[in-house]
Amino acid sequence: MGDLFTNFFSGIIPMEAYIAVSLVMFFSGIYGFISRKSLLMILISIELILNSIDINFAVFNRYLYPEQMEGFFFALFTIAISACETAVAIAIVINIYRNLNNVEVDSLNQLKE
Amino acid sequence: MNYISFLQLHDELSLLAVLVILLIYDIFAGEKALRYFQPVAIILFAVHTLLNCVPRDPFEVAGGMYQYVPMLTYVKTILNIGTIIIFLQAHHWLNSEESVIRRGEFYFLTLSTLLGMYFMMSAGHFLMFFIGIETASIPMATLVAFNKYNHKSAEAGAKYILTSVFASGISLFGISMIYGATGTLYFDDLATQLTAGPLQLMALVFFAVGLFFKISLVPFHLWTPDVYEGAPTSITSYLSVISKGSAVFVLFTIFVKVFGNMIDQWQTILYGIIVISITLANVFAIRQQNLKRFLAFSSISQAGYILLGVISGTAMGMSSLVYYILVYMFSNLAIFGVVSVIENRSGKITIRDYDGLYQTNPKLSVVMMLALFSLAGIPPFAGFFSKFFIFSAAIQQGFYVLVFIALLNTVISLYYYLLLVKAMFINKSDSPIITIKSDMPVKISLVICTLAIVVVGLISTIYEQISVFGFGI
Amino acid sequence: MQYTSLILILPLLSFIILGLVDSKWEPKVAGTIGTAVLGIVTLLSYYTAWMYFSSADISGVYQRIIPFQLEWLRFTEHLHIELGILLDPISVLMLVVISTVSMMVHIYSLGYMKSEKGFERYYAFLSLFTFSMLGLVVATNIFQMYIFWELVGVSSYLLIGFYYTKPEAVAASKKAFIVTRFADLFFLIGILFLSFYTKTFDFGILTSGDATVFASAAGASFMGISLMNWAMALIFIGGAGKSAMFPLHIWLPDAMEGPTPVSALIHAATMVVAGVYLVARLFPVYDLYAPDVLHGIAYVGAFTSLFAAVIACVQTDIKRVLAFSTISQIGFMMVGLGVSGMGGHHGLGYMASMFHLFTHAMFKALLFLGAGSIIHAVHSNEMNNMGGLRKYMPVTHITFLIACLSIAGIPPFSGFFSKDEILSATFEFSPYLGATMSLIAGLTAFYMFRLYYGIFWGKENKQHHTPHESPFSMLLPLVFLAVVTLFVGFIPFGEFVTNDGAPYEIHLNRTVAVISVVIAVVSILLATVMYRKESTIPAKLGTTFAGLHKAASHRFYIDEVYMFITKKIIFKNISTPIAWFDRHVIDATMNGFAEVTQWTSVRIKGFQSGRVQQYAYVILLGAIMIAALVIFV
Amino acid sequence: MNFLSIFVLVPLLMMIALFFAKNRGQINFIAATGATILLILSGILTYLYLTERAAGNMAEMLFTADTVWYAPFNIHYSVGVDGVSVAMLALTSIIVFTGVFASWRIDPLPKEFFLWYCLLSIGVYGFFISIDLFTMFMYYEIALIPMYLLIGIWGTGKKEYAAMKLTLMLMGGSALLLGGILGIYYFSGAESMNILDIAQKTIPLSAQYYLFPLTFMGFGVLGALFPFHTWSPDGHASAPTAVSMLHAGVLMKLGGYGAFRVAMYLMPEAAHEMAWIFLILTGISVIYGAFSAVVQTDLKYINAYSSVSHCGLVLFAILMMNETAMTGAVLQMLSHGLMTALFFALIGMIYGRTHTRLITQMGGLMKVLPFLGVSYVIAGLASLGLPGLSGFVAEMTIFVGSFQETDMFHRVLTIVAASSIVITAVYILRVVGKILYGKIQDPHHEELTDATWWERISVVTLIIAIVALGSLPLWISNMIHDSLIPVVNNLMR
Amino acid sequence: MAQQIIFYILAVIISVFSIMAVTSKRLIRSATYLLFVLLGTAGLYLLLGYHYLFAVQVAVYAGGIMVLYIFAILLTQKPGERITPEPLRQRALAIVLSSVGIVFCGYIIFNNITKVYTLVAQDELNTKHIGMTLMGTEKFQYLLPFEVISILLLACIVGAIMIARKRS
Repeated sequence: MGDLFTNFFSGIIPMEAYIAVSLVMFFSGIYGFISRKSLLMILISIELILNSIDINFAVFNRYLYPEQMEGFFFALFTIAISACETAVAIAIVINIYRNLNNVEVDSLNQLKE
Repeated sequence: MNYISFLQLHDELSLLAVLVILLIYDIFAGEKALRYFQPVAIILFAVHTLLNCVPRDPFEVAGGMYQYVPMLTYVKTILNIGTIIIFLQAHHWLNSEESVIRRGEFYFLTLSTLLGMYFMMSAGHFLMFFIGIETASIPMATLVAFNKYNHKSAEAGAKYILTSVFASGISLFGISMIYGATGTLYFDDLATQLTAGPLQLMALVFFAVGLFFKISLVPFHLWTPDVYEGAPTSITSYLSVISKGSAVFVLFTIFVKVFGNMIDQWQTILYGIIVISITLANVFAIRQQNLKRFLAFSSISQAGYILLGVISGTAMGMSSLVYYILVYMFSNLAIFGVVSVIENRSGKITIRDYDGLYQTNPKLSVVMMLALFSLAGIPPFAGFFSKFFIFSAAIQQGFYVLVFIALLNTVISLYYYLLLVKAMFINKSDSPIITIKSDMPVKISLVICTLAIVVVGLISTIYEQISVFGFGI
Repeated sequence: MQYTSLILILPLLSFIILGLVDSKWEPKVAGTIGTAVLGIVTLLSYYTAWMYFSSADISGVYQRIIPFQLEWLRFTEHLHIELGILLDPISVLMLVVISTVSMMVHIYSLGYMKSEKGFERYYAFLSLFTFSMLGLVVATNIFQMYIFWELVGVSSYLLIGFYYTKPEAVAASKKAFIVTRFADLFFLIGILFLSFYTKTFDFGILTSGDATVFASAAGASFMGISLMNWAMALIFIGGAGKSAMFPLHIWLPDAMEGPTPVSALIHAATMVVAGVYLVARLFPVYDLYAPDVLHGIAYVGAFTSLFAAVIACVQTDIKRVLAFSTISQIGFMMVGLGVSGMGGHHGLGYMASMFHLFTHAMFKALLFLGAGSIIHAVHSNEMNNMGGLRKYMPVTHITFLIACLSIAGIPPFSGFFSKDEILSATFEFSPYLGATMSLIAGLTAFYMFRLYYGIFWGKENKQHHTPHESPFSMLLPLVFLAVVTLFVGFIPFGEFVTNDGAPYEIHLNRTVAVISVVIAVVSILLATVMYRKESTIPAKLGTTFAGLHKAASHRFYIDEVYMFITKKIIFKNISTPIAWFDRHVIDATMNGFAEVTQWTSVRIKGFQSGRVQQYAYVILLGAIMIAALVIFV
Repeated sequence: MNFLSIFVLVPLLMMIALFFAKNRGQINFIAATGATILLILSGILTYLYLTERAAGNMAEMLFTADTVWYAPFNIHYSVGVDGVSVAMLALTSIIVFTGVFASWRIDPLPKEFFLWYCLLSIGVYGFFISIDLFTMFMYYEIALIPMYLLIGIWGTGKKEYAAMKLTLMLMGGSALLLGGILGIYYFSGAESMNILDIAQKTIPLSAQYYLFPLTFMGFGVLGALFPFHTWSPDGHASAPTAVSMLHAGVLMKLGGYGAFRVAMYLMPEAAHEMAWIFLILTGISVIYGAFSAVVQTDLKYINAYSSVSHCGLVLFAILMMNETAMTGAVLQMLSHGLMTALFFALIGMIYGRTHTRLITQMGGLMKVLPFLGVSYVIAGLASLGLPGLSGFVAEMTIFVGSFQETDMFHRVLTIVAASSIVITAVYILRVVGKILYGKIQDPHHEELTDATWWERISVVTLIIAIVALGSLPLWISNMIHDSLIPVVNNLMR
Repeated sequence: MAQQIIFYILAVIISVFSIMAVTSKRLIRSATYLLFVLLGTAGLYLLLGYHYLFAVQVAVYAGGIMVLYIFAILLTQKPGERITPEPLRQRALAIVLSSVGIVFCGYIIFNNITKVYTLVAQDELNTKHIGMTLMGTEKFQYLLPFEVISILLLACIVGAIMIARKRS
């Protein structure tokens, strides 16, 4: 924790703080994914998960390895990928809605055991 | 800016060409011309396969982001052949009233995922890898939900996309940590940077989840039976063979090439995963009644065997693994071919429905039996050889106990494979499945598979060819 | 003397031909072939005996001759089985005995078995038996002997079970085979012991008296007892099984279920003396390396003899009486061997025993054939159904009487001479044993005459129909054997057969002879009083000694003990539990693996719940756990 | 084309021919012709082998051929025979031949039956001619799997259960075996999987401690080693006649042969160290099987348990590790193969007539079925070791050989094993007494007809073989004995 | 100092709204909270000096994806409908897993991440440089992924349309 304080007072926002925020976001996403009933809520949770990782990439790039822009571009591409994934997922959810007339995850219960 | 260098990507470019031609054909061709869509698609793809079946010298493109090794040509050719077989088997189903309007999409999406796998396998950078794996899995979800008016298919699609995205989220988290720990995402650079510190180990595990998920290893396998059951049979076979095969190959290359320094750790991880995968899947498979679920568990257990090649981490392991994928592909596709024919014509899918199949459909049952024996590893069928080689590879690295456990599990797997054989050959049924006259494409596909099952093991050339490039990673 | 191999080959060929032909020929043809073949064999045997005794003595000692030998099977460098023919005094003697009796039985059977179904089979079996028995006696080595020993056992089994539709016959044949087989096991182990240390099976080497052969065996011991004692005792058990020594005698009385001529052949004259022959064959080894065992043999013989004689006194089935009498007489022979020493006068017991074997074979065969003749006439084995037959069956009566006198030891019948020699040898060994044996001789006379009177005297008309004398083919052997019995005692037996090959001159021990004759006569008189006419004495005696009588007529419950051991212990308490164990423990364990797997499969199906969120949960949890394991462990 | 490979080729050609066969006549013709060719071939092989040996060819294996198959794994297709293999090949040919005639009227699906039957024979022949561990194992498994369908489809009684149990247990055994074989290959450091090459190397003792039990048990399962024998009673009881014959007659010999050829030959040190464990197990097998047979009431069960006992004797003798006992073991394999095949053939024929195998429901069959009855007696006598028939020669060689081991442990075990001959007599005579002798139990049995010509061919061939082996054993015993010398020398090192 | 204050405000906003987004009873509210989180993230990028990333974040995420969500929500939910609350057990399990996860990952990361860094004041990234990097074929240039992701996008569009299209 010592570093954290030194950095705090030296005027630099500590990198750990960013990571902490991203972790909170990531695990909120996990929580949402696991606990919520609505498929759309689950998708929202996924957005949180992916978004938090983008932060990681950007922060690491900026703080640790500023010579190249690997993290930056990774984050950039991840945003694009999450857009694709959202599009497909929402299409599928809508399809589920058409089939089942609701978007509860509990109604995905035909296939089991 | 050396754009010319991209022209070296023969495989991908020609597949892309096929894709684009098919897309244009599908969009612009008239009703009449569309009747030839399927043959054209299959022939085009076959041409693509033939054009790209000769290995070249290794090269790199885009500063090492894309790396070609000769082994890739074999793996891609294997996947191509598998895909052709699946196309042949899907022919009849795609002509059904419900699917016919979407057959263009079927080919387009299948080939896109295949392209994604190509990139994933040739990746030399985590970004390429990640894009590849996503290209291979996101459109796959739409394929799983292809029979979109079918409740089960829709449900399977939803389950697939949700779990898949969740797994890739975790995997991505792992990649970000790798980046945080090492500062690079190029495979070649990473290999020297990794030191097996705790963060790196965590990163490794989280990253690997994505691949384990695709290979469907326990405990990342739970989606498999549900999705296999719900998806259209041709897609199920695609998932179980092509998608899995490519993922295993990538797992091997990345583990050996990138995480070579952490070999002790990932061998430990794989050790445990192999044991529980094989055992748990076998135990689950025993009581499955639905054939597709049954095959799902069988494929999980097979995946465990395949990983024996990975865990060895040697050239021999590599070639055994590719050989295993080849053999597994033929065997599994033969079974899925029969299952899909029967499902499409009679709608029957449980093992009990197969009682007395030999009475009405002797040829289909014989094909199925040979394939099952091959999966169970009974000589002289190819599966025996592939199992033997992969065990050899693992034993050579000293995994005696592991191989022993795997061997004991072959007995359980033999049990459930024999249950199916028993249903077809021994059990009697009051209402057996009607005699089915399968159409030409299916026949061709089954003949190819059967021949391969019988011949591949006996002819050593195939394995030797593969092993020439054993360690071309 | 190559021709001697024909003695073995001919009966074998006869067996094969008759066996393969089965019932395709007229029964008569089969009988004729069998008898003719045996005639040739008999002639050959006589000729061999003649040639041997006339030419084989070099400087007064009879040599071994091995006219024919081939290797049959090789175990190790030293141990190999040869099949060959060994001629020495006792084997030649046995050749004569066997071929004679067998010849008689063949002829007799032509009449006796005429109407039986399976006539060819009968002759085939007879040929097989003759072949095996001849093979046994001419064996050059102990393993060849064992081979034929087993063959004898099987042919005996087949012959006893000849009436295979009769349950008693089947049971008796089974019993005979299993009991002798059990004994043979010991024989085999004995052979293994002996041959391992001596590195040979060959009788010539074993009995040569060469101490180097036994050098390694002499020092060895097993469970604290010297190895030679072990080996020789085990071998004797084998002999005891075939020769029906107590307690392995139980099969013999039951074996009487077979056709009567078979009893005469196998269970009176030939096979049952195989044990005696075995001991005689290995006598030098016993004498030199296992004298304790040899003495043990004497006591076993004596006890058996007494035991059987007592039982014989109360049996009512005539064949059983004869059977127990046989056991008793073989006991005599064993005693003779057991008390004997080596060479000269010491070898008296040996010589006597062989002599008794010879005479006994003749008169016992005569007795059995006579009994067969009676049964043929009366259609019953029971003494109660007989009586007064002397008028209807004069020839049978006379011959039977001669045989009885012979076995009772009345001079000048042959039995007297041989038994007397045994008694004198025994007295020399131990007076107490001698006295016991004399007593047994008295008992013998008693029960034989009880039998004789019961059959030929007493009340008539017990029969349902009039008895008649047997046909010529049956009478001829009776007469022949009676003549032999009359005169054979005068053969100077010691000139031919002794254990060192050197001739020995027999001279009667007057005291012993007188005593034994007196005892015999007294016993006969006693029997005459009790059984010649209807009398109440036996019944009274029976009630006086009720316990003994009952025990004796139940053959001292030995059979019950066996039944207990086999049925209760082996069948119920060993086999059944083992079979149960196999099905319910071993097999169940194997099935258990399968069931546990199945059970697990059902139990864990909830893991595959179909709920996406649980899947995700497991994925993440799995990842964290794996990571934690690799990092922290 | 190597001469030996023809043994595999002939059944393969038979399969192809059968594939095109149209009716039962053609099927039977093909099967009979093929089987006869095989029989003649093995006769020729035996002759050639003996002449070659007589000419002074002292090579360990004759008629060898070696083709590289999978170079990366050093897998060769190598074949070769020594006296033991020649004997086993002859046995196989006899039993395949007789099995064909015993299933002359197999029903239903005769074509499929013979196809599987041929596959089974391919496996067996291949196993005996192979001297490469891999091909050996491959053929071994080829021989196992057809059993499942042969029993499952054409069997009787609890056939599905029995077939499954048999297959799984044998496959379990072969799983152990595969582990053992791989270990042997890698630990020996040999350049090929050829047995002769590996025998030149020494496997580290620490590895042998694991590999020997694996290999021995692997083969032991097929050789009905206690406590892995339980597939045998159920399996044999349910199998169709020819399959029981082939299985008990030949397939179980694969266990003994393999144990001797692989386990003992390649791992002599561990064999010395660990033999006592397996000696106890095999000793138990011998006695236990015999006692279990005493109380059984199903003919096939009796014979199956008897096989447990007799095959136990094979492994028992192998473990004694001297030439004589091992010769005995091979003789016992031959002898047991022939007589148990004869038994199963006869039981099948009797069952085909009476429709029961329970000895309590039969009796007096000798009267109506004299040919089968006499043959049964002969088989029984062979089984209980009557001199002149094969059993005696084998058992005596085993006992004499085993007795060459001088310590108390081996002595006592030998004596215990030897006592099985008495128990054998008990159960054999019990069966003979119950079913053949006595009165006819079931009035329907009065009308039974005796053996047909094809059944007679089958039975007579077996009886001739049994008698031939039993009465003229010297040449075959010497042939085997000479071939065992390298193995025993290896054991002595 | 101003940066720090902005950062902490953003951090609090992001954390609180992340949690609220996954716990809210109403879908539409969740979506709104998600929007706040996304915008907050965009703010972080700005703070890091990644203006281009900020723009993409706002445009693609907040602009594009959120619209999709809103449409989907409106399509599948009746207005004002509350979600029935999840069973407590499920939530508890989720909380346990998330906390274990966050503790574990946090522990590993904070103890092992490189602590030595100097945040050099950086000019705004040159857009031309970004463009060149994106279009280059050398090492650390990203033309190939850029091309490949176009295939992914195309495939996703085709797939999504195929699934979402109504029966004609």
